[in-house]
This record gives sequence, C-alpha cells and structure tokens, in this order.
Amino acid sequence: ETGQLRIAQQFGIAYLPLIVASEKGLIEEEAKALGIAPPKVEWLRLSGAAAMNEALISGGLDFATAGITPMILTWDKTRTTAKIIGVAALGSMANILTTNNPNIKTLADFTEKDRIALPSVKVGFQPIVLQMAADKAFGKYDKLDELTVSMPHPDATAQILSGHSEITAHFTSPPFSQQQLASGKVHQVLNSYDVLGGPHTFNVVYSTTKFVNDNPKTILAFVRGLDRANEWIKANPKEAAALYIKAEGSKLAPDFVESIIRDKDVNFTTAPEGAQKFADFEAKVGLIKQAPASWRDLFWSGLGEKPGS
Amino acid sequence: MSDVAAPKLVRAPALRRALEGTPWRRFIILAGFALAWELYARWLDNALLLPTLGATLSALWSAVLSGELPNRALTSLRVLITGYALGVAVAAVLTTLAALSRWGNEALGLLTSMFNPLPAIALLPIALLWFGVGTPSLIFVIVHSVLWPVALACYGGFLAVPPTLRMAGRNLGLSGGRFVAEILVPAAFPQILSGLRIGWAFAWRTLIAAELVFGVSARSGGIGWFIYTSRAQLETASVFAGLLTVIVVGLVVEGLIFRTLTRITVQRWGQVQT
Amino acid sequence: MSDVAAPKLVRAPALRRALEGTPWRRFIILAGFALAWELYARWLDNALLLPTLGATLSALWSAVLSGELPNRALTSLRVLITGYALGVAVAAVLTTLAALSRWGNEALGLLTSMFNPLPAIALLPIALLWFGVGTPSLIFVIVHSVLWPVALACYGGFLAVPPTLRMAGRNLGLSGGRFVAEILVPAAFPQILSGLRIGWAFAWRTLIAAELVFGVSARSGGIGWFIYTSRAQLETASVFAGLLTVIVVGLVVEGLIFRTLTRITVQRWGQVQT
Amino acid sequence: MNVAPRLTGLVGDTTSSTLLKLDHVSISYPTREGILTAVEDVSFTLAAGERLILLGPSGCGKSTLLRAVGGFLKPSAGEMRMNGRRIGAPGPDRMTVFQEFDQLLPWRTVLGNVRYALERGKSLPRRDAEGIARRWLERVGLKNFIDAFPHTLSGGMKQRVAIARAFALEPALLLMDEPFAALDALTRRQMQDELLKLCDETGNTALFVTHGIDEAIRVGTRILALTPHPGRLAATFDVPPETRARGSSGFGELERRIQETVFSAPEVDHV
Amino acid sequence: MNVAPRLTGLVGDTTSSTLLKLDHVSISYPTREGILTAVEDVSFTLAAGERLILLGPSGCGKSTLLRAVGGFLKPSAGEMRMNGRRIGAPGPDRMTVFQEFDQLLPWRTVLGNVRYALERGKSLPRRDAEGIARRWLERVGLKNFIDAFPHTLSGGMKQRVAIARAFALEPALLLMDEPFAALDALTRRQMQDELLKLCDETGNTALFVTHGIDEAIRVGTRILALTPHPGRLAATFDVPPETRARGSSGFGELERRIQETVFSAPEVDHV
Ligand SMILES: Nc1ncnc2c1ncn2[C@@H]1O[C@H](COP(=O)(O)OP(=O)(O)OP(=O)(O)O)[C@@H](O)[C@H]1O
Ligand SMILES: Nc1ncnc2c1ncn2[C@@H]1O[C@H](COP(=O)(O)OP(=O)(O)OP(=O)(O)O)[C@@H](O)[C@H]1O
Ligand SMILES: [Mg+2]
Ligand SMILES: [Mg+2]
Repeated sequence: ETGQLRIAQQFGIAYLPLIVASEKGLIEEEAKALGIAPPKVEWLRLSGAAAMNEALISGGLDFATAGITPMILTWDKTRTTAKIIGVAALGSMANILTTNNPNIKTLADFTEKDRIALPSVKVGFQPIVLQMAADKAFGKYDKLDELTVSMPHPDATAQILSGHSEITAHFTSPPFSQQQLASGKVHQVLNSYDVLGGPHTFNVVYSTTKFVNDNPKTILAFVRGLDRANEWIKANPKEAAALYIKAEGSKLAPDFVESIIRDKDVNFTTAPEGAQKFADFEAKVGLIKQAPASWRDLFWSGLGEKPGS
Repeated sequence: MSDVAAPKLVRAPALRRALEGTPWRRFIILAGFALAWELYARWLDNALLLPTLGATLSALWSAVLSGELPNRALTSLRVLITGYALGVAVAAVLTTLAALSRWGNEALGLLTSMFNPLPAIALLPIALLWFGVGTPSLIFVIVHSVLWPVALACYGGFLAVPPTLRMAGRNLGLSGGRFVAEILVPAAFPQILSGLRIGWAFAWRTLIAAELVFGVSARSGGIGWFIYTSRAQLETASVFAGLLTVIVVGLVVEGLIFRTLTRITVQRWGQVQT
Repeated sequence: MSDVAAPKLVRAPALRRALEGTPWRRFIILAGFALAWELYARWLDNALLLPTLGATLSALWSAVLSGELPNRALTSLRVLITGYALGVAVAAVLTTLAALSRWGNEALGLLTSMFNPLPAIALLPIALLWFGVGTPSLIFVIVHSVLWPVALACYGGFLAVPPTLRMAGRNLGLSGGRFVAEILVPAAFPQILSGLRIGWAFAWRTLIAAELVFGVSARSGGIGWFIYTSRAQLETASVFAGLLTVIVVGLVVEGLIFRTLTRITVQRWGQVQT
Repeated sequence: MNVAPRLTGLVGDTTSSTLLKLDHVSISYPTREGILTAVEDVSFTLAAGERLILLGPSGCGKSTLLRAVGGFLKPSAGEMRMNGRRIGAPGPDRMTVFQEFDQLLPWRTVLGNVRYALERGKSLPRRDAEGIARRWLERVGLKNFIDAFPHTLSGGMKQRVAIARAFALEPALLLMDEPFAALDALTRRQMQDELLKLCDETGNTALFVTHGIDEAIRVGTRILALTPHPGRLAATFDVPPETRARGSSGFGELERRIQETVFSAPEVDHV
Repeated sequence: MNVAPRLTGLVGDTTSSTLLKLDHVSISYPTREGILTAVEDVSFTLAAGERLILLGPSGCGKSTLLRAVGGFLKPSAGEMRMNGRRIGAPGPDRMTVFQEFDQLLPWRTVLGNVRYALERGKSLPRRDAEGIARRWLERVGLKNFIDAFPHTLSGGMKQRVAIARAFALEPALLLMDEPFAALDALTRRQMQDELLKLCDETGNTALFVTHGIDEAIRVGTRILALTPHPGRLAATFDVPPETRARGSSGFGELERRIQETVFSAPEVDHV
C-alpha cells in the first residue's frame, strides 16, 4: 500500500466532498480503520483535464479529478497503455445553459448572432452535453458548434452579466449558474438533467488500473472517506458551506453556498449516474472507439456494487 | 589626385563559397536533435506523454493531407502577422517618441516596466470589452506580447548609438522622425533585429496560449485550437505534430526572413561580426 | 612631459541636481494613468469587468492587511528569482559557447528559433516527467521563458561589439570564457540589460499564467493562484489588486535594480546616451 | 593680437562680413565628479571667407569648441552667433568633419554617404546629388571605392569620404577637426589644396582644428592659439598670403613664433 | 635595398637575432564582390632591437600588414614567423596600438585600462600592475586623468592611454599604427622620445606605421616603403643613427630620397 496519496483537484463547489474529506481527515481515519498506515495525503491544484491526464500518466499524480466525459475519453484512449479507471464520482449536479437574450427560449431559438460560451473544448463536459442536446433537438449533434466560443467560467460570467458582449449564452456549472440566475439578468434555456433524462455525475476521481490494483485498501479508504464526507454534507449543509468558505478563502455568501448544497439538482454521492449514456454518446459521435459494455467497466470494481448507471 | 587604385579582386574558390553558403552545421545539429528525440521517446516508451518522432511525423502527415493543419496554421499565421505588424508599429511610434523627448522616454520606461510583466489573462476583461470575442481580442494580446519587448530592444539600441554617428546625422539637419528613421534605426539595427526575433517568438507563444482563453469559435480556431483539441483527446502525436508545425514555421521564418535580413543589412554593413 | 592639466571642476547647482535626481516626470505620468483608470472605470460602471482604482486599492489594502497578498507575493518571488537566475545562467553558458565557436553559434540560433516560439504547455509533458507536479516544473517553464530572449539579446550584443575592441581584448591574450566575460559582456552590456529586462517581464508572465497549469499545492500558491481564485469567485477588484501588485513589483525592480544598474554601468561608461 | 573689427555686439547685423561671433564663451561637461570646464572665456569673430585655425596641445578643448559652434554642445556661459542669429541646433550650414573615424553611416556605401548628405543637407534631387557626390569622391581620390561600405576602408580613406561629404555640401561655415591627421604627406597636401581651392571658388569660410603648425600656416588666414586646460585664447596670428608657401621667408619665422607661444616648453631635440 | 642576412628559411632558429620574418606574405579580405588583395607578396625580416617603419600612402595596406603580424588576420599566402614559430593567435608579446580611437575598454578608467592590460597580459598582481600603470600614465602626461573614463577624453588623450598601455607591457614586438597622428607637435615629439627611450632601455623591437617621412626617419632604424594597392614592397632604406636629428645633414637628403620613391607623383606646391 502506498505511503502517500497525491490528489489533484480543480476549482469550484463540485469538489466539496474532497474538501470536506481533506479538512476532516476522513481518508486517514478510514485507512486506520482498515488497518493500514494512513497515507500522507497531498492536495494539489491543476487546471483542466488535459493537465490532469498528463500528470497522472507521468506518475506525478495518483488521483486526478475531471468531468466525467473527458474521463471516459481518457479511459478509452488508454485501454492498451496507461489503463486509467474511475475511482469514484464526486457528485451529480445539473449544468445549466443560461442566456441574456430574452428571445431565446429553446435551443432552436439560437441565431447566427448568438454566441455560446463553453469552458473547454470539444470533449469537455459542457460541450458534450450541448451536443447531446442538439442531437436530441435537431438530430444533428454538431448543429450548434459554430456558435460556441471557449472561455473560462468566470470570464464568461462577467461577459454575460455585463450585457454589452457578443456572448449571449453560457453553459455553466454551480456556483456560476446560480450566481447568474440570481442576478435576474439571465434565464435558463436548458438543464443538463433534462438532456440526460435524470441526474448525472458531473466530476469523477480517476487513477490508473495499476495504482488501483496495487493499493486496494487505500482506494477503499478513499471512497469510504468520500462517502462519509457526503453524508456529513447532506446532514450539515450550513456547516459544509462554512467549511467550504473557510477552506477556499471564498468570498461567497454562506447562505448562497448553502443554497447550492441544498439545491435539488445537486447530490453529493460517489455512485456514478448516467455514465453509460455519456459513454454511448461519445461512441456514437466517434469520440471513442467503443462504448463499454457496462458503466461498471469504467470504474473500479468496488464501485460496481453501488446503484449507479 | 592620388587615387587609391582600384581594388584587385578575385572570385573566391567555388568549393569554399558552396560550403559557406549551405548551412550544413544546422542540418547536422537538427539531425542530432531528431535522433535524440526518437531514441529518448523509444526508450521512454510512453506514447501518451512523448510520442516518437516517427509517430509525430505520421500524425503531421495525415493532418497535412486532411488539410486541417495547413488551414489552422494559415488562420494562425494571418492573426499572428496582423498582431505582429501592429505591435511592431506601435513599438516604433513609442520608441520614436521616447528617443525624441524626455517625456516620451520616461513614459516608455514606465509603461514597459508596468505592463510588460502582465500576463495576457490580465488583459482579458479589457480586451473583450473593447474588441469583443475572437480575432480582434487575440490580436490585442499579441500586440501586447510583441510591443514591449520590441520597444525595449529598440530603445536600448537607440541609446547605444555612438555619439559621433548621432552628430553626423544631426549635422545634416535631421531631426524628429526622420532622424530616428534614417539614423537611429539603421544604427541600432542589430538590436532591433534581436528585438524583432524575440517579439516574433512571443507572438507565437501568446497566440497558442491565448486561443483557448480568448474565445475562439470551433470553426475558426488556429493552430492553438488544433493543439488543444488534440491534447484534450489525448492525441499526443497530433499535439506534437502541431508543435512541430510551430517549430517548422519558426525555422523557416528564421532561416528565410531573419537570416536574410541580417545578411543584407547589418552583416553587409559590418555592424556585426561573423 | 607636457601633462594635460588637472581638470577644473565645480559642483553642479543644487537645484539642478535635485531636479535631475527625482523622477518627477514618472510621478506625473503615473498620476495621469491612475486618473484615467479611475475615470474610465467610473464611466464604464461595471465592477465585474473593470473595478475603479479606488475599489482595487481597497481590495489591495485588505489583502495586504490579511497578510495573504504579501505571503503569496513572496512565494511567487522566490520561485521567480530562482527561475530567473537559472535562466540567465543557462543563457550565459549558451551565449558563451555561441560566441566561441561556429558550432555553438549555429546551435544557439537553431535552438532559439525552434524553442522560443513554443508555449509553456508544450513543455508540460516533459516537465512533468522530469520534475513532477509543483514548483520544480514551474521553475522549468520560467527558465524556458527567460532563457531564449536573454540569450538572443546577449548574443546580438556580442555580435555588435566593435572589431577594434575585440582586437584590443584578444591582444592581451584573452580567449575563451575570459574573453567573453571581460570583453564581450561589458561591451555588450546595453543589450544585455535590455535582454535582462525582457527576461524579467517574461518570467512574471509565465509564472502567473503557469501557476495553475503546472500545479500548486493547494495552500501554498503564489500570486497567480491569488489572481486565479479571485477571478473564479468573480472578485474582480481582487484580481486587479493582484495585478497591481505585479505592477508595483515591476516598478520597484525597474526603479531600484535596472535603473541603478544602468546608471552605474553603461551610463557611467558612456556606452549609452541620455 | 587681433581685435574684431567694428562689429562688437552688433546683433542681427547680416550685411556685415562677420559670419561667426563668439562672445566670452565657456563650455563645460557634466561628469561624475562635477562640472568640467573644457573651454573658458573664448571670444573671437570670424569674417566670411576667412579660414581660422584653432591650434593647441592635445586635450585643450579644440574639439569641444568646434562641437559647440556646430551646435552639438551648448555653451555654459557666453554667446555664439552666426550671421547675427544665436547658434541653435546643428545644421548643414555648418558641416563638420569630425576627428573620429566612425562618422560615416555604416549602412551606406561611400557614394551613398555623400549622396545622402546632399539629399538631406541641401535637399537636392537624387540625380544631382549623385553627380556632385561622384565628382567630389573623385577629387579626394576614391573613385575606385565608390561602392564600398565604410567598414572596408582604411582609416585615411574613411576620413577622405568625410571630407568629400563636407566639401560637397559647400556649407557657409566648414568645421574641420584634424581632418587630415590620418593622411600621408602627399594626400594631405592635395587635400589642403582642395580645401583652398574650394574656399577660393565659393568664398567658403572655415574653422579648422589642427595640431600641426605648418598645416596651420599653409591652410589658415588667421591662427588662434589655445592654452591647455581649460582652453583659453593665448594669442592670435595673422597669416599673410605670401607666407603660405613652405619655402617662403616668412614661414619659418612665423612657425617659430607660434611654437614659442603655444608650447611654452622648449622643444627638446633628440640626441 | 636590403636583403635579410643569412637566415633565409632557417626555421625554428631562435638563437639568431631575427625576431620576425615575413615570407612572401599576401593578405586579402573577403568582400561582397570577391576577395580583395590588400597586401601582396611582402617579405622582410626584423631583427631584435630594430625599429622598422612601414611607410606608404593612405590605403596601401599598412594597417592590414600590422594586423596580420598581430595575429588578427591570417595571410592568404606566405608565412609569418616570430622567433621561428608560426604566428598564430594574438598575444601580449605583440602589443598593438591601433589606429582607431575606440581601442580602450569604455568600462574601465584610464588607470584601469592600463592596469588591466598588465594584469592580463603580464599576469602581474594588481598592486604591481597599478604601480607600473601609474608610472606610464605619468610619462604620457595623463596623471591628472587617471580616474577618467575613456569617453570623457579627447582624441589625443585616448591615443596616449593606448600608447601607455602598450609601452607598459614592454612587449617583445611593439606594433604601432600611426600612434601619434592625433597628437600635437610637442606631445608627439615627446612620445617619440619615450618610444626611443623604451627601446633603448629594454632592447624593444618595434614595427611602426606612419605616413610622416620625418617621423619615419626620427623613429626608425629601417624604413620599408609600400606601393599602393595592393601593397607591395617598393624599397627599403636604412636610417643611420646620425641622420636622426632633424637639422642633421643626412636628414633632408634621406627625406627627399624617400619622398621620390614613395610618392612618385611630383609634389605640387600651392600657389
Ligand atoms: N564627453 C566629455 N565628457 C567630459 N569631459 C570631456 C568630454 N569630451 C572632452 N572632455 C574633456 O574636455 C577637454 C577638452 O577635450 P577636447 O576633445 O575638446 O580636446 P582637443 O583639444 O580636441 O584634444 P585633441 O587634440 O587630443 O583631440 C579634455 O580634458 C577632455 O577630457
Ligand atoms: N575589413 C576590410 N574589409 C575589406 N577591405 C578592407 C578591410 N580593411 C581594409 N580593407 C582594404 O584594404 C586596403 C588596405 O587598408 P589598410 O587599412 O591596411 O590601409 P592603410 O595603409 O592602413 O591606410 P591608412 O593610412 O589610410 O590607414 C584598403 O583598400 C581597404 O579598402
Ligand atoms: Mg580633438
Ligand atoms: Mg591604417
């Protein structure tokens, strides 16, 4: 079993379970409970799935975190090489396509003049969900691609709220979606839950098969730690919000963070949801060569017992 | 009058001229570099991180055949050249002002030390505000990345122009822009050239790094877009194919433009040795 | 022997010395710039995109009071200085080799034109492989961003050293590193200084832009991390406070280090005019 | 000693023949240690058509004075007027041949240097400028090096290009700072003749720095001797035209007189 | 004309007094148009203690020849040997005073320039170097400018520093390229005396370029006259010691003879 565990996370409220687990030392506790020496956990920050992948593959990282769609792609691309595999989901939460253009009610209302900001290119979470939606609405998954523009969440939020920008729509995640909606200047066009037909995982933790096989107890301790964190968050949303604000040095209002945690479209769980649907879609549009037979193939065996999809 | 007799000239031997003309040293170094890459990549055997040169070349080949890479490279080059030209032009204006007045001088020093360290993302809100999404903002940040180093190098060069040469120019009644353009610029040309080289490289870097942040739409993305999408899809060979394209463009520009420029200017004028 | 008589010296008038000493022009320009910012931001009235100078200063103040900003700035400076020093050292070695042999010369030209245009992400896989996630990788990319412009500027300066001065040095039997260090470097110092300035700025830019891509340990990030998190939280005033810190550091380094260096070297030696 | 005739202080008087007038001029350089006075309290007038020689030991301020008249240095005290107007910026009416070898534009050929000076300094069209430039380069013996770049010339050849450039512009006042120092005896003699010819043809005025007493007598109509450090006026000598030929009776006599004044140290002969 | 005594081709012979030997040396520069031959087929020997003068019109290749002996240029044909060994890289055994004014290191003071040369060229400790440097700067009349930076010196003062630097190193072979051209008559005379004194004291050998025939006779023990373009040997003149004084009987005679050989054009006197 490894003596140290290097976990990289990105920025945002989606990583709340990791933050709680880290602040409360839950992983170390679970490791002790399993009878192994608690690994020294090192928390790193990296931006973007690509950097995560490279760090993971180069051996500079044990656990990477990213959106589920890039993780599926990475899983497919590394089938014969690094063989990456999911360790746990970080929670299900809806992403929302917002717009400040009052004329836009549905996807069909977008015109040549509109621009949709997405935080990442092509295989990122939001671009794929947008393609799935377009596929559903028009039968042509890349119909809206020409309107998309890549831009980080905060900048796109500033643009869309400023009102004098070409950016009229933004596919975004909590807390930006809530912030934008709360401003009253934008409205919702699309909810990713509607596209997927139900709740779906947003971010996942993944690692290499080799690491997972070599350190089964550490993995188990990690997932149990996350499970405990999730339970605690559900039980204590107010404290969770306070803990998040303190740990991240965030300037968001505690009430606002709490409201996000309580949101019905936000559910912190390690069980993957909708993974199969994402994988099937990626296979359909040719992003991956072959969809997994079951969503369980994407994840570490211990997770297969959970009620995922 | 006692003429200095006409110089006695003979042609240099053909072999020597041929040897001096061809950059055979460069080819050897390039070949060595290519070999080192190939061997290291093979030894590493991790195509996801570092593909072999062979794999990269075949990815390059297929991306060229499909027409995607040439298209993207052209898109990038268009933006790049526009931004570069603009940046150099603004640098020329700023350094001219700086060379002509104490105020301009102080302003240039101040602006450079203030803005030069700022990364492109610092300008994002302003750029988007003023120029909107897409190419114009991209050009704006390229100008930012070219302007300061070029201005610094030019101005440093101006300051180092020998006093006798300055006086010789002033003696002809030259002043203002004409003095700068016809005396200071050619006299400082070695430094200006190295500034232009640095600026060129930074224009590339900025373009590639900014294409993602500055809102490129999928259809109009350049080589930065190509690299990023390839990277997101873990097509490492394609990523390196994109980078190789950047390197090749860099070598071509260096070999064709900067070398020639050096040869027909400062080398011919005896301002630099080699 | 007919001595040249001792020079007749008088002290310059106190007022004139005082006026020349103080950079009052800089202050006026700075004030004008601050005013323009404040007015534009007020007119724009969009704190998400561009906060007023006042708001920025108060964000700066509170970030300084909380100790966060000074801490982060120090973290950044440590990394920055390490990377900068390393980059300059490597540049010194490369340009020395280039100045001493045709092979080194060609290699430097080639490497510079190949690698200078490559953005930091191009180095990511290699950096991760060699140095892992975190500070060492960060230093690696800073070295990359400093190395090439400094090498280009130095080498350009070396080439432009007047032949008589070279001969005077060689005449003393100087060769190799000593010739470079004791003749070429001081003779090319104006250009080296502008190269160092450019390199410094790019080290900052790279540091800020790269801190996230190259990994920070969550609690120990530098000023890039500060800017990034502020941005992620839409705290635009804090973003600008971070940028202002960069600007202030830039001004201090320029004013204290580079100006002084210029004054006690090339200005004193009469190698640059002002 | 010579006193300026009539004109003392007649400002703006351009009808008179006084071309240049220096009035208690001091010139100093700022240095690290303080302000170094290179030239102190020098006054003289120069009438049109005169050739005034500045003579003095090395480091006495000859070049400094010439640079000030050229407009490259501001006097720290006193006044300099040309044609009654205060001397301001440099201009092609006061073409200077500098003492240094690096006064040619390295990026122009020999012909290009002279042609460019004519185009800019006299606003001549390129055609005419080229013709004049060629003629003058022939006169200084460089017609075979017209397309060479300055860095491929010998020291003396560079100076000759600078001389051709200055002569070609036929400036109202020609400023020459030891222009013939790098030339061999024959070439120097020929250049001196060219200078005299030019002045005869065009009525040119010249202010000429040299350290050679014989050159001073050959070239000048009047000689100003400067004391060393800071340079002050020591004496003025008129050169009658008949004295100019080297063998002439007056030559040796004048040479000795100047020698005594300028170099107070007795001449040491080698044993 | 003079033929080298005995030594023709005796390679490696260091016991003899031959210090420098040039054997059919040609030197050329690569230019854009082709290869320019500046010096062609020059042979001579220089015995230790001699002072050989290179005399010739401007542009004839004097500096080129000097640079080749200094090791800064490779001959395109022929051989140059010093003490029997082929001349390779430049070194402080052949200190050169260059013709150009920018040969001082701008970043060192006057004293620093000379001291540094002694430290590097003769590996002297700083203390000793400083003492010697001071002494020589005094001898060239610059003791008041010891701490000045070169850019604040006049042309003649710069050259004097270069001369002091070269003298201070007491090189086996002193190479001087019109070193006194920027100096006034008196200073020049004094520098010539210093050179002669140095050579007497240390048995120094010198190769000296000048365009002044009288300087050649005063300074040299032998004079080589070069033809213009490409420079070839025109004639050699021995200067008997008794001829050296200007007033001496032999002086005028030798001067005229050299004049006739070197400048085939008749001397034009100004009317
Ligand atoms: N740029 C300068 N800064 C400071 N002092 C200077 C500068 N130029 C010249 N000087 C000083 O002014 C004095 C006069 O110098 P100048 O060049 O006028 O002499 P000069 O008479 O032309 O001598 P030479 O015959 O050697 O050329 C010298 O003492 C010199 O040190
Ligand atoms: N770097 C160079 N490149 C090409 N040609 C050169 C170079 N240096 C000198 N020459 C040419 O070589 C010839 C001889 O030049 P050199 O400098 O040796 O003359 P010199 O005898 O020293 O003349 P002066 O008395 O004018 O200094 C000249 O025709 C000159 O044009
Ligand atoms: Mg002078
Ligand atoms: Mg010469």
